[in-house]
Amino acid sequence: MPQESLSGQPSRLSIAITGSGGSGAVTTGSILLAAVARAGFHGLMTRSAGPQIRGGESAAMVRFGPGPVNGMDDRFDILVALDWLNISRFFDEIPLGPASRVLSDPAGGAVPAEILASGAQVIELPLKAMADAVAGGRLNMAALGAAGAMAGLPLAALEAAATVTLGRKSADIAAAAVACLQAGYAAAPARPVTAIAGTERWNMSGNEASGLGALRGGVRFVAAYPITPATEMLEWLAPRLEKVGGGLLQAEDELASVNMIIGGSFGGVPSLTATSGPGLSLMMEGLGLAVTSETPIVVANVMRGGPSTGIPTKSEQSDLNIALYGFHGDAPHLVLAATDIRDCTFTTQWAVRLAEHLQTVAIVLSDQALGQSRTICDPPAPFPDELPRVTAEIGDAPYRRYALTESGVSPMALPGQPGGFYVADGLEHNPRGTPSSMAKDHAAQLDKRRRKLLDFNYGPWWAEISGAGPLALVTWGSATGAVVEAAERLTAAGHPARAIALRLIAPLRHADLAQALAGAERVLVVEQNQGGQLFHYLHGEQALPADAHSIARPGPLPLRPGDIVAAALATASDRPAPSAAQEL
Amino acid sequence: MPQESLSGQPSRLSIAITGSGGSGAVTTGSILLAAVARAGFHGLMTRSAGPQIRGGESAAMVRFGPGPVNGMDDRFDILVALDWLNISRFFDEIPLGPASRVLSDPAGGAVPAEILASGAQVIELPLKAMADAVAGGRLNMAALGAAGAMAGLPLAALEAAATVTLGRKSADIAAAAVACLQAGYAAAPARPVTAIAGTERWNMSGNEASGLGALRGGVRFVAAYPITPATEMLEWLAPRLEKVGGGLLQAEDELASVNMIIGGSFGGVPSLTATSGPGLSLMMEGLGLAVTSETPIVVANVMRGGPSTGIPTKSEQSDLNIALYGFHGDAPHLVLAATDIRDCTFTTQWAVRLAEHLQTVAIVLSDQALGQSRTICDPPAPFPDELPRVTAEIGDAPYRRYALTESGVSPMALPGQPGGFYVADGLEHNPRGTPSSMAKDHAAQLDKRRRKLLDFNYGPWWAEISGAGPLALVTWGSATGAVVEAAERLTAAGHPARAIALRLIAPLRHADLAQALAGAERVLVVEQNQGGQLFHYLHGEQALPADAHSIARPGPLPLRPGDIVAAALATASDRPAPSAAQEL
Amino acid sequence: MEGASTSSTYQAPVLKAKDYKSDINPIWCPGCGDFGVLAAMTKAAAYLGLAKEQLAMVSGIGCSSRLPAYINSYGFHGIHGRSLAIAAGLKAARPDLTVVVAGGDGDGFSIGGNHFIHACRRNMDLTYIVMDNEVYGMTKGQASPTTQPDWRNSKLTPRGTGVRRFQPAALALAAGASFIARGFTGDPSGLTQLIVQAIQHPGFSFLHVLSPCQTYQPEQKEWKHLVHESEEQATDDPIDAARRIQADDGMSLGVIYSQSLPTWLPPHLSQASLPEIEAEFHL
Amino acid sequence: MEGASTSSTYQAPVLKAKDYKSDINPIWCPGCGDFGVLAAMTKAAAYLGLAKEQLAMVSGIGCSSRLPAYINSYGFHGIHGRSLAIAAGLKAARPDLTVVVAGGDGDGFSIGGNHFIHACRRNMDLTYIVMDNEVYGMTKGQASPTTQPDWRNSKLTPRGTGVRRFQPAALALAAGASFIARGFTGDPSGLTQLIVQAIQHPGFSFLHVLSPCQTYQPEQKEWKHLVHESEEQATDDPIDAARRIQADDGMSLGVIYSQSLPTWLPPHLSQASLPEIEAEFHL
Ligand SMILES: Cc1ncc(C[n+]2csc(CCOP(=O)(O)OP(=O)(O)O)c2C)c(N)n1
Ligand SMILES: Cc1ncc(C[n+]2csc(CCOP(=O)(O)OP(=O)(O)O)c2C)c(N)n1
Ligand code: SF4
Ligand code: SF4
Ligand SMILES: [Mg+2]
Ligand SMILES: [Mg+2]
Repeated sequence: MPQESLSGQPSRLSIAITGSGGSGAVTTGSILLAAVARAGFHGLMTRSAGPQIRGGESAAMVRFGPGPVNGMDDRFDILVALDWLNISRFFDEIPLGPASRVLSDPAGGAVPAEILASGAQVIELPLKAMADAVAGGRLNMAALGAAGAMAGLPLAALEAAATVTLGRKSADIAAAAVACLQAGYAAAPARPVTAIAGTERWNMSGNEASGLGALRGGVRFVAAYPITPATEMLEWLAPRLEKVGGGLLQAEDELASVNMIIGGSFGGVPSLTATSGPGLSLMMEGLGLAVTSETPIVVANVMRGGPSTGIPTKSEQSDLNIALYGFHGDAPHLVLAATDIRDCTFTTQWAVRLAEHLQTVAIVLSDQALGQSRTICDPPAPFPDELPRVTAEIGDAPYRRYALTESGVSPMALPGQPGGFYVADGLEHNPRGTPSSMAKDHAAQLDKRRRKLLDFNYGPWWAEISGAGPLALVTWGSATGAVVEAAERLTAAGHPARAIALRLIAPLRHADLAQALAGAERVLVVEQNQGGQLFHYLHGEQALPADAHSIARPGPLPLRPGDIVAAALATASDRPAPSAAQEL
Repeated sequence: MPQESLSGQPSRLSIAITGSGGSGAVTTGSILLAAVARAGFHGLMTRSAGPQIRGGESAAMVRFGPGPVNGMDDRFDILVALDWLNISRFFDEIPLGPASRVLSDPAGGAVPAEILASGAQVIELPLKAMADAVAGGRLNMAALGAAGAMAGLPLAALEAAATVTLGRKSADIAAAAVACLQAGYAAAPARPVTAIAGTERWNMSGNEASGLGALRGGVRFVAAYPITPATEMLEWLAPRLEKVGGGLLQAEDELASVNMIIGGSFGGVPSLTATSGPGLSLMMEGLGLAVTSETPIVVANVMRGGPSTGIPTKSEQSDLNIALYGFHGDAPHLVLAATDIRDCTFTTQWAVRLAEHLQTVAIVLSDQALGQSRTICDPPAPFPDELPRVTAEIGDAPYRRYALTESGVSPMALPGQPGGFYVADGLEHNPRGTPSSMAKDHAAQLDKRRRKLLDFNYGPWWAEISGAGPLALVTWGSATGAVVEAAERLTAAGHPARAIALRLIAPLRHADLAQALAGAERVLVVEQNQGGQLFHYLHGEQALPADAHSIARPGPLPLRPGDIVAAALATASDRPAPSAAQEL
Repeated sequence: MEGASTSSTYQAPVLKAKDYKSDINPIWCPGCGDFGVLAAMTKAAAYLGLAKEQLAMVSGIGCSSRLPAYINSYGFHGIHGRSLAIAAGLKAARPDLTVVVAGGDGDGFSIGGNHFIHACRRNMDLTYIVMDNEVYGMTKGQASPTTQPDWRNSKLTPRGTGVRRFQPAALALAAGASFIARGFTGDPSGLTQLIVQAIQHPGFSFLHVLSPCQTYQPEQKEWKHLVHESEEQATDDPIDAARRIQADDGMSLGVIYSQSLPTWLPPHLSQASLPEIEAEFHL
Repeated sequence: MEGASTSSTYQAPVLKAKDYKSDINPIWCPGCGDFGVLAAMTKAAAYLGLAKEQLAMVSGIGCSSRLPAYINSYGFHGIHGRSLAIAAGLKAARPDLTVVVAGGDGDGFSIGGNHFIHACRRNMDLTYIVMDNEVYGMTKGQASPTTQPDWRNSKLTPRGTGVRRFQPAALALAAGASFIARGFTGDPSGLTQLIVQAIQHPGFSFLHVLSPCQTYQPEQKEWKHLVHESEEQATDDPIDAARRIQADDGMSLGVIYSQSLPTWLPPHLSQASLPEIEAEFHL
């Protein structure tokens, strides 16, 4: 399958499966992903669905290859259309080209003109007939067999994946599926089969990965209110928290949930909530209380399209502003962002430890594209440091909860500890915790709350940096996959480029970032929102050269490596005014 | 009364009156301010109180002069101590110097050492005895008479002010007060009496001024929840809204109040709420709904010390971040700030008209120092333009509420209008208003909501600019008074300086600001918060030279002109690293 | 304080239920109870002869809160839990409108609980229809405040919530609602009548509608066998109403409580001119 | 899931009421009713022999919410209206603590109304003391949800609110509270006893305290003549309790309702190790 030099990687393959309600597109994708893992590959699966609450058309998009896969490609190599109903909804989401192949059953109707216009090669197979030939057989499994063959996956991997996945329902269903698979596999134009042996990989969604990071970080109390696309993190956590001796409380709303975790953490138990934009908006007053009372808490915010209710089921990186600046008053805190699905574990764990150690609020940003997608990846490494909560030793001197220490972190007494009485307060206070409106107390406490974050040594984890070259692509969050791939392609095409993905966004590591940008001749800030939120933040921190470019585009369509490459090349030839965002 | 060249203006005079609970310090200040007005001067009165709910020590600070008075001076010329109880609370707030005079009654105890240390001249008068000599006489009125004489105010102005103010209680009280006034006036070392005849001035607080601006702008529905220091705006509005055929609804909380005004505005009635930081935090989700559904509303946010509950009764300019960036998703909107008490009327009126015309959210920032202080000023001029709400004419074509017009503003149908049915929505939508998650609808609606604000011609009102010179002081809000005075002093001292106070902060008027900054050799951004919020915002917008300085200091003490002068001179000699804030 | 006003020459045509249905296709699952509310609402509107432009439908977020889009009238699809606040503001500003608020049990009793009790207390002339399916449908099936404590079908509460349910009617009564009724989507004509009565009632009327969720509460298909007309007449005595609600199985249909109480609007009084007010600032 | 734990050798001394008083001076006005709650709370703590370090006082914002600072124990002075949420989280994480929540009528019934009804429903083992002065004291005198509708002393509602008051006990009952009592700050020993009973009650106990505001509701000085011991015993029948609350003049003192219901805590179960959970991600 030939690939243009700047638009794809021959070693990775992209397959989209679409179908109307009940056609089983998502199940097909899940089994394909499991087969990819069994063949020893890395992989990624994202999903898309229509507006209906249940059923309705849906699409599963799978990409796989020998190395980590953290984003979708510019075009799909294979489109498997289980039927053509409502396919128009997916035209934008599933770009095809002359090198693409489209698999469909002519019995399901003619291939739509828009698909043909892409120049893709159409492969017609009697999928329905194959399925009908098997008792309990289903078209989607025949299609999966055919697609697997076209993708060069071992039949055994497909068979095993289907057997395990569908075997949960019944052995008959699994057996019928395998028979269909085999028929489809035999009928399709096959690619040479490849597989990588003996590697143990994990299969996890970003929401699950974040949940794991929370548990690894020591979170044992979660209070939350359901919201798309964060709910699955909570659903993953609820039973597992119980297993490790913790618990989850479903709150009446987000005002309650954030204040509940403040209470839990005040009690000494590392506590977290998960939400998305509208819920985060409701939490801001509570987060300010946590900052001011120096009660450690973590908020995992899984972003979706905004503003307001926006596009709840689709991804966007547009909650950076509120995460950075959404507090009234001066309220220094931590903002982190996971750079890929696997990293959700690391970043969340680190965030919990930082919040605990620095007695502050950590907001961890991920998004629908990370949270609700699944990866086949190497097991995530844990955060290596302990970063304990600094607790108080009560001596003879009266305990001063908000003592002005050198680091700015004041040892914290926990309820149950004799002599450590204090009243945590959101009113400004003196070191003892008594409310004070005196300028000197206010200045001292504001200073300590800022200082403890600025002076801390965060180590090497503040960013993921790859590549080298005079072109620097700065990014964050789910855009990282596409940006890293774009940098690789640019480098391969003779434009050496580096990619810098910030994991710790606030406080900004000025010196580290300056070093990472050293020697860069052109800086591009890439992100999936309208306003160029990271771009403006970095300028606000005076951390960018004046002629840096913003490559910002809102959701819901993912940023694709090819678009970033094109935008990067465009900035070289034709430099727009510094603050004008470069539309993709 | 001699003044050093850079620390005050001989033509203006500052008087502080302090006393413990029940001593009548604030009444004394109010009568003094009224007398100042009767003498034809401009004036300003600020207040300060202890933490007690009622009673407790308090201070009234009055400054007056022949021209507008929009901030306090570096030092007080006269301190009137009604007693010395709890005076220590006010040491920081009432700076004295060798040129100051301190008026007290030796019967009330010795002058505290800290006061004497200032080098101020102590004037002792038997105030209590004078008051006791009058039936129903009170010490504070004797003190006011003495202070009035020392300040060169006409006795008649003091008498008239006391008679009107206290006459509301009873004629006897007023008569006793006048007798005490006369005794004090006669006993004190007098300054030559000055007065300016025949000028009609207004006496208003910033909160009242904002309320008037709302009414002038056409606001006829207010829903709100009480919060210090915004409550008086609401208390002023409630009966007056009724008088103009509108109404105020006291809501159960701020989540309700913001959504209530969205409902009112959807119904076609210009609507506003007033709050302070904690309330604003709770409103952010509702504000995002107003932005997305394009429902015009105005939020008057009267800032206090933050973060969290912070310092409710004191001033700070630290809610700029949340006002600018506190939304999830990309949510362009308007942020305005009143530059002085009188300007609260103009800025609020303009904000209402802009919100109505552009169908968006306008957040108007003032603060405790403006809201709860009183000015004697010229009547505020109204905003001259009409800027109507653009309403829909319903024709034969189906009505498209969110039509993609050239200006970005889509004509709005109002309930009651046949054929204009639509559903306002916070979900992303197509031009008709039907929910849509398609990329092209999202891009188009995001674009129109941004474009309508960026492309609008705001006219000359975006800032107040005074002075000229290579040194540019950029500021906003209640800091303006001190900054303008600092610029005047710097200019007088041979460092020609201009002051630029932004009234429209977002969207930033890039070209206008660039023009206002043209030729500036040094730019200082002055504001009353810890983080340098305006400074970082302007850098984020790439609107500042790289070597601009931040002069940022949190509340609750006001910024004083002398401190700004000193900081400005320091930046000239010793330029710190660009992003390091210059502590005052 | 009224915004637009209908031109006096405008002649309202006689409308049928279908005229109140918009041309937007509901996103609801086949068989969802909410279809029944849509149908009953349009029939009630036709029965009452409401002018479409004088009707405003306000909702929050949830499957049920999608209702306004499917009705040919003015509407506001707000944010989760805040519909009653939007509606209160709208009614305060535009008392001429018929304002009907709709939403789910999560929207109304969980995140929106404060506005619910305060709306009951304030007694503005609003009609509030809650489509109770004892679950959060829109977010794919979590427990709501009316979910049975031992319902284990949500991964968020795998052992059930363990928390007793709200009795919405009891809460409404205690909070001061002046009209409380219960309907069922499987009883279309009864539901239509209740909506008519609720809209006709001056003051805040709370209509609790049992509206089965096919997808996340399939057992609710049984509701059609469990509901029953109440044996008691509507009462105007709060003590009696409290007894009845406490004793009830929660499945009885009809008007439970109806009481004539003063309705609240913010006072709109004289039309003084602004200069009169401005004069206060002079000396 | 418990945080710190008391060392087992630690010997709690026998404490007197004054030992529970901190050395911070209340900011309250002279004569404020809240002084009475402070006194009664310290006496109740001494009576119960609560270890100071095992007591946590949680509050919102308001004059009344200043209480925790004046008590020698752990405390959280939170934000307006959210005290019950903080307390629920604390109790969920630290079931070993005695958690007492305190605040005002504005804090609890206006902005905090949703947490109030949900706390009643959830029935965690918390004690909630509301100092009701029928006014917002801290913000200088506006109407609260318990203010008389014709009270005209607030400029915000110059004609009175015109809105009927909440009956907090009725709301608590309808929302599912398992212990409801009313006390008065002018009756120190009665109030102390009620606090003792409320803390002893397993589950959510709601103690409605009439606490006069000297400054903004000076007429409440009359309350001492209006309150009276209830003629009825505490009931465990919700229907009976509803009748009694509806019929009551709101000034009767004592326990109104007390019912033994399962209290709720989030389940803390087995102590599986993380690797077991991580194994789920393997093929
Ligand atoms: C602030 C906020 N929190 C959470 C959500 C997610 N959310 C959307 S609808 C819903 C619950 C809907 O339940 P219900 O009101 O019962 O409506 P149903 O879908 O069952 O009709 C939730 C939790 C949201 N949109 N906004
Ligand atoms: C979010 C928010 N809104 C408003 C306020 C202002 N506020 C502080 S206390 C209070 C009311 C207090 O009334 P109540 O709870 O009855 O206490 P009291 O002072 O009467 O004891 C209000 C409105 C606030 N602090 N936070
Ligand atoms: S999920 Fe339930 S409530 Fe939502 S549309 Fe489907 S059946 Fe109706
Ligand atoms: S204002 Fe009222 S409630 Fe507040 S401290 Fe004073 S008397 Fe007590
Ligand atoms: Mg529901
Ligand atoms: Mg109160």
